[in-house]
Amino acid sequence: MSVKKDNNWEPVILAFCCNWCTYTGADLAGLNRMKYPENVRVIRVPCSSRVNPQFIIRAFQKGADGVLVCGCHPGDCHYATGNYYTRRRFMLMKRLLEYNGIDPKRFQAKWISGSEAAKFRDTVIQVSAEIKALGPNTKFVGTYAPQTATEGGQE
Amino acid sequence: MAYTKEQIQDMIRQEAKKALASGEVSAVVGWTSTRFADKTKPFFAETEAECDLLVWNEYCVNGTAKYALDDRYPEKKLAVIARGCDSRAINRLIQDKQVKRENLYIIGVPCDGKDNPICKECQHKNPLTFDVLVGEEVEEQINADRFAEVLAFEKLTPDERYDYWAKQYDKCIHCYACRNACPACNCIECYADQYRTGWQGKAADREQNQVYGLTRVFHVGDRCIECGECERVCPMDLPIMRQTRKMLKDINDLFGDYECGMPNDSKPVLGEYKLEDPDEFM
Amino acid sequence: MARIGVFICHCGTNIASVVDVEKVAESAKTMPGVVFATTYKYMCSEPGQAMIKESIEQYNLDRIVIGSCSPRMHELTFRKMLKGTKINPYMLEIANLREQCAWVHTDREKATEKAIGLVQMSVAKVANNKPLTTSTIPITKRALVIGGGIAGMQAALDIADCGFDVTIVEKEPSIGGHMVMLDKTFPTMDCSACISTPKMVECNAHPNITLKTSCEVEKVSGYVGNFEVTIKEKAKYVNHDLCTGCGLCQTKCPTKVTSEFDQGLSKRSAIYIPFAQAVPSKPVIDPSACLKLTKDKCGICEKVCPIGAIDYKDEVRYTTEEYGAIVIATGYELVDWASMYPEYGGGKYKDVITGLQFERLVNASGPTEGHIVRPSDGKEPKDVVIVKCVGSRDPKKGKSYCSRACCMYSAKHAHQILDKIPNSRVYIFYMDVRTPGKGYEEFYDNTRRDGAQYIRGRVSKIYKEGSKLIVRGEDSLIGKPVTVEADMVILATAMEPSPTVADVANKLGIVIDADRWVTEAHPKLRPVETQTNGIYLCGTCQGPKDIPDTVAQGSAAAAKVAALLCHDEMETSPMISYVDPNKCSGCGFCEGVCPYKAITMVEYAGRDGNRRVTKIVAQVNEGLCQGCGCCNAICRTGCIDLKGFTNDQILKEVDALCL
Amino acid sequence: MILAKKDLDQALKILSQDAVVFAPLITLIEDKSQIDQPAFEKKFMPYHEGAAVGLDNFNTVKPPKDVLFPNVEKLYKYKTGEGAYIEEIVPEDKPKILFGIRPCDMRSIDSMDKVFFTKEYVDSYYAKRRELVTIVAMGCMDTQRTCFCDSMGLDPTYAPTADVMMNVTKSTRTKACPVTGCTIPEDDGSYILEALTEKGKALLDKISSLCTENGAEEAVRDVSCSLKIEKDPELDKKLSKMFEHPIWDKITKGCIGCGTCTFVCPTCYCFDIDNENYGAEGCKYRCWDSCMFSDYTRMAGGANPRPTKKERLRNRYMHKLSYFNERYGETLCVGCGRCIENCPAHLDISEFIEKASKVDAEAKEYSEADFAEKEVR
Repeated sequence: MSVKKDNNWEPVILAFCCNWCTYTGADLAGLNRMKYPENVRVIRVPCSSRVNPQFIIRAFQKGADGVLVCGCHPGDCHYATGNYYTRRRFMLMKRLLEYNGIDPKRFQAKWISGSEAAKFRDTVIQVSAEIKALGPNTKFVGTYAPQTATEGGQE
Repeated sequence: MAYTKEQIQDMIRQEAKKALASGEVSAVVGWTSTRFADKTKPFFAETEAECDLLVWNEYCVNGTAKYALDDRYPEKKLAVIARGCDSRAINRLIQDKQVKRENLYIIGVPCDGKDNPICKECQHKNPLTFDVLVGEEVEEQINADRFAEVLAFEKLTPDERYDYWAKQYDKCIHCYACRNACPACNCIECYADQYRTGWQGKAADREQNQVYGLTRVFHVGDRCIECGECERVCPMDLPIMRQTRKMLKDINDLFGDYECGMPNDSKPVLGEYKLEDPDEFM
Repeated sequence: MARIGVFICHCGTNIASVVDVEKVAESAKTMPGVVFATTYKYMCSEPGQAMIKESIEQYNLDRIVIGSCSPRMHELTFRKMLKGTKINPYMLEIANLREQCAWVHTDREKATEKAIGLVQMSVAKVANNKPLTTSTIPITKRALVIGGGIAGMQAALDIADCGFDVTIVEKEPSIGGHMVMLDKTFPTMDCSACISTPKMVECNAHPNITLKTSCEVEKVSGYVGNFEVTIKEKAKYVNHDLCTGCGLCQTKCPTKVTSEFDQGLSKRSAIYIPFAQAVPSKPVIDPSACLKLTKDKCGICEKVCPIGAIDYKDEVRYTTEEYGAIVIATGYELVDWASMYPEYGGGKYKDVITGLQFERLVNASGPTEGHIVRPSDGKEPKDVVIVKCVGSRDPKKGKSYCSRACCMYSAKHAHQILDKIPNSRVYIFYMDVRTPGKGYEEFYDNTRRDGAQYIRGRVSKIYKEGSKLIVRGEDSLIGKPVTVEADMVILATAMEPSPTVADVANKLGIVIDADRWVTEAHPKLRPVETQTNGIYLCGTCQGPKDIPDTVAQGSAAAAKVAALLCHDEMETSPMISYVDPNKCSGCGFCEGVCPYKAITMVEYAGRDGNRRVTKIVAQVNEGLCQGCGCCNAICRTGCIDLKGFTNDQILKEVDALCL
Repeated sequence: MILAKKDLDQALKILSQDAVVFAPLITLIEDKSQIDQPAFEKKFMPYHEGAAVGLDNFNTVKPPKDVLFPNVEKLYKYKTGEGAYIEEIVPEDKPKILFGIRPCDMRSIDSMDKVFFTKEYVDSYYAKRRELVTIVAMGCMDTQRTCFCDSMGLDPTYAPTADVMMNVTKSTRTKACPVTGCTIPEDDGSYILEALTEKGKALLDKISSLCTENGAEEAVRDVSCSLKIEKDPELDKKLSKMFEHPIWDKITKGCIGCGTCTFVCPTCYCFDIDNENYGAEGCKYRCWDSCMFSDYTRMAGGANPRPTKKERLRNRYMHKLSYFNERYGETLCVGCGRCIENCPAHLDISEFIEKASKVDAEAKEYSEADFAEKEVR
């Protein structure tokens, strides 16, 4: 669940961006003053293969409505073979999350190279539009809510 | 002519005595009877007399392979009575470098299916690695609809699937029996035991159970030998295999036929790559 | 508890125009651990940095978050600034408020809200940063050059001139590579031997250079500054220490086999030096041709040798040496055009030769002492056809890339033919003529003025008719097929990497692309480095190029090596992985995924329960690890962690999402 | 007071008007993919209209202690930074009724009362919940094969410390339960309820309209467990001298070190405290912990006095059968048999009790052979 509840609700999307390609691409998008919605927050990781599947589960539990993992195109990873593992890991992760009831659009992965600034902008626009259509994420959201202290035992 | 249960039981006892007599073996891991007719329990026969307590009947359901992890640096060998699934579990432990083959003396026993729902889907009744084989090889069966459960479950709507799993993870009491019984879960110190590092809380509420459940699928998904121990041991009867089988099915579809615990098993799927892997993230 | 200082930069108006920087600073004050928050117009400027340093002292801060431009821009600047303060340079996180917030959003309120979110994530992460110190590794001041062609020689000479010890490993009996086979070089037409043999002699004579010919790299381990290389020395059957190079044995040797150096146009003896000006000019015995070694007959060379340098019992020798840097210069080969183009005769016709074979024909020290004759009947050819792009720019049949040098050397060949053979005629079938160097276009004009006939079109078929070779092609400018009766045809065949490059690259752990060219670290910014620290490349192993570019790359690689070897130690980035040996169960999955082979399984005196045991755990080699973190995600117990991007830090960043 | 079985639901409805009634409800686990046969789960849940109450046949897998000592209980909330506060989360003071628990579970609640109330420290959370709960104990008609409460000094049909004791009347005809095969009362049977405490009387008054006065009816008292074990009355003292006895190596070999026995055991009361942060806010919670976990006694620097499962299982048995006696004077094992039924490695505490009772305390080696189970039940 994200910050505001009224109709112009804004989704919170977390994007793990690989430092050498996608993060550079995002910077390039900034340099070219490209515009995209405000609801993506980027976490910089050295390589897309650094992203542990448990971060994704944690993100959904902490209130992310969508998660994006971006890295270099297979073949030109700065660390040579990093994104081959990313590819396998997140193709399986995507299907597992779908199997557990999370809408596949909420978890996406994309190869965005350092020069594809436009592709980064389009991806962000597309993903936030899709997730805005889906509405706030109710699955896997942590049961903790500060205002209502949930009573112990069977409820 | 097929041996009867009693004949195999005697042969097992002889083999156990021979192994103990050889002096190289510290104990023989098998099953012994309990005070209940329809239950046997894992048993370490360490003396001649105790070998006569070893039993072989359709209630020998417990996995014997993982007891090799109790002593990771043994002076003497450990003899293990291994059915088909146990031998795959041993392969699993060896391929994960947690147990050395020379520390094991494997007494292979072709298995005729035990009082365990997974046995009717078993594709490897005959042990794959063994030092000595007791009885005759039995005829294998190919389980055509190995992923029937997953395919049926996939037909549900996302909400139905989520509610189903949410209810299951509400039931889970976080006792880690599934982890301690699983041969693929063989770390010295599980991530869940280091809850100070913030990965996983200790509470048994739905949130922490979901983190634990899904993380375990990812940790063992590409190395699961489908022995069904996790579902057998779960006190709250959670359908754990239904999750790990989903991962195995995806691996089969995406990266080619895949069965773990086989003698020639290469590196786990998530630990290697092929240039021509399918790619949908362009 | 952490004492965090938050500094939000206006970046002139870049950030301040879209993001309400004061509001961000105000809300930063409420974040857990933040004791001071402020804004400034230009945080990266001198006064900006001074203000930060002063507030560190004043508020006794122990870590800082800077909300400014992209970390890729000024992370280094701010780290250098922190070096002057009591805070460790790595207790710093930068929130990207410019490129990924102010510049890409328009709605002021939402952009400010996002900026606050980004600062929150950086604050959550910095709370878990640990002070990191760069460690240093010693550097062996020796370099290894693989490949003795002009690229390898140039690199070796430049490195040696800087005073470092260099070893050249060359698989052939002599250094010199392909350049020494050529006759003249474009565009100045100076004789190739006259400019390459002095380099070879210089390499042999240079006190810092040791030549290891007939040798190959067997095994490479270690990391930048500390490579351990095992070199396999093939059996030469001649003791080079004794041999004076008098050449008696070569004249007496009865067996005659085709000479690889002369591209099969001449014969050589079993005990041979590849060519007259070979360096070292000491012979080796070809084990597959020598009668003594194959049928245990003859043995004349042993009898004849005045010093008794012949030793039939010679075996392969392995030597292992330490090197600080490695330069790969394995050069090129011509593609096997015969199997690619059966329509050009597929190698049946003796008079259809490659450019290199023509170079041998026209070379004064070649098999025909420079007389251009037809290899079939030795007559002087009158009409010569040169076919360009044979194998190059032809994805269906051969290679997709352009081999760069053929346009120029084909023009050179035409020029030489017209020069040497009076009233001869030269036809050149071409798609495009590419003259990308200084003096190249003028050279091409001269050749056309000399009478070379350039026909724009590809050749479809070459077949023999009588003593003539019929070349059928088309002239796309006049749009008609064209047939030329030629005495000899020279094919400008494509270049491809040397056959040994895949094996050498695998041993070095570097990446080669689909065409087996070695992949450079960055095509434009780091052309002579590979992705592995300490391993450099130069010459045609990286892609087709002509001699000027090759020599330039040789010197460039030498400069890079010198920049590395001139220090006694090398600072390694602290953002690398480390293993907690107590938690490691030794499964080895991390070792399998490490692109740099930086993880090895080692013994560790650990504890199992209350017993002392030696267990096998993973260990990260600080020199090799580049900090990609792939091993972190593979490790199930999470006991291998990447400093600077630890699991804890990223988890806290993800947790900060929910505020 | 006599209550007809058919009026049971009505009684529960009345009781749940002003209190949350926890009864052993049988719920169907819905599996829309129809892969497995429909599975049922029996758990103490708040009673609601139309719920299937399973007062008889088998006991619940998860013990009722969950109502008094929940597996996750938030202790207090806090907020740092601006507007900081610390606020205790008090259990809501809605009265509760624990309906239909077995004498063994009742005895386990007594043990927990001793732990949480005595020795100069009263656990406020447990005390609040305990005070709000009135307990209706249900005497067993039949026992599971793993029940051995009468060998541990309990009466399967009578719980002296409950607020209300409920038994099936002798005159009720019995039948075999279609699902589990144990004897259960016929639908036209009746229950006899007897108030043992003030709270019990108050409860019975609420449902007195449904009940009739007790004529000559008597409760079924002659129920005994099929699993009989010969327990040495002085076992706790004997065990305290057997810390280094070789029996421990043998018995604990099969254990796989999971926490099932501790989480299904009604008398285990260990808990761990942790906090969960949600930005600047957060809450402190306590949750069940298990002495069988490897990190239960791990100290700083990695030292662990109980490194392997042998030490941990020994500690668990010794606590149940010896340490608790030293401190509170009674055995902590109530013989409910849940750990025997659910142990993945099929270990059996009753078997251990018998062997420990028989074995010579000073023996230097111990072999299973001389204890071969002759008679298998």
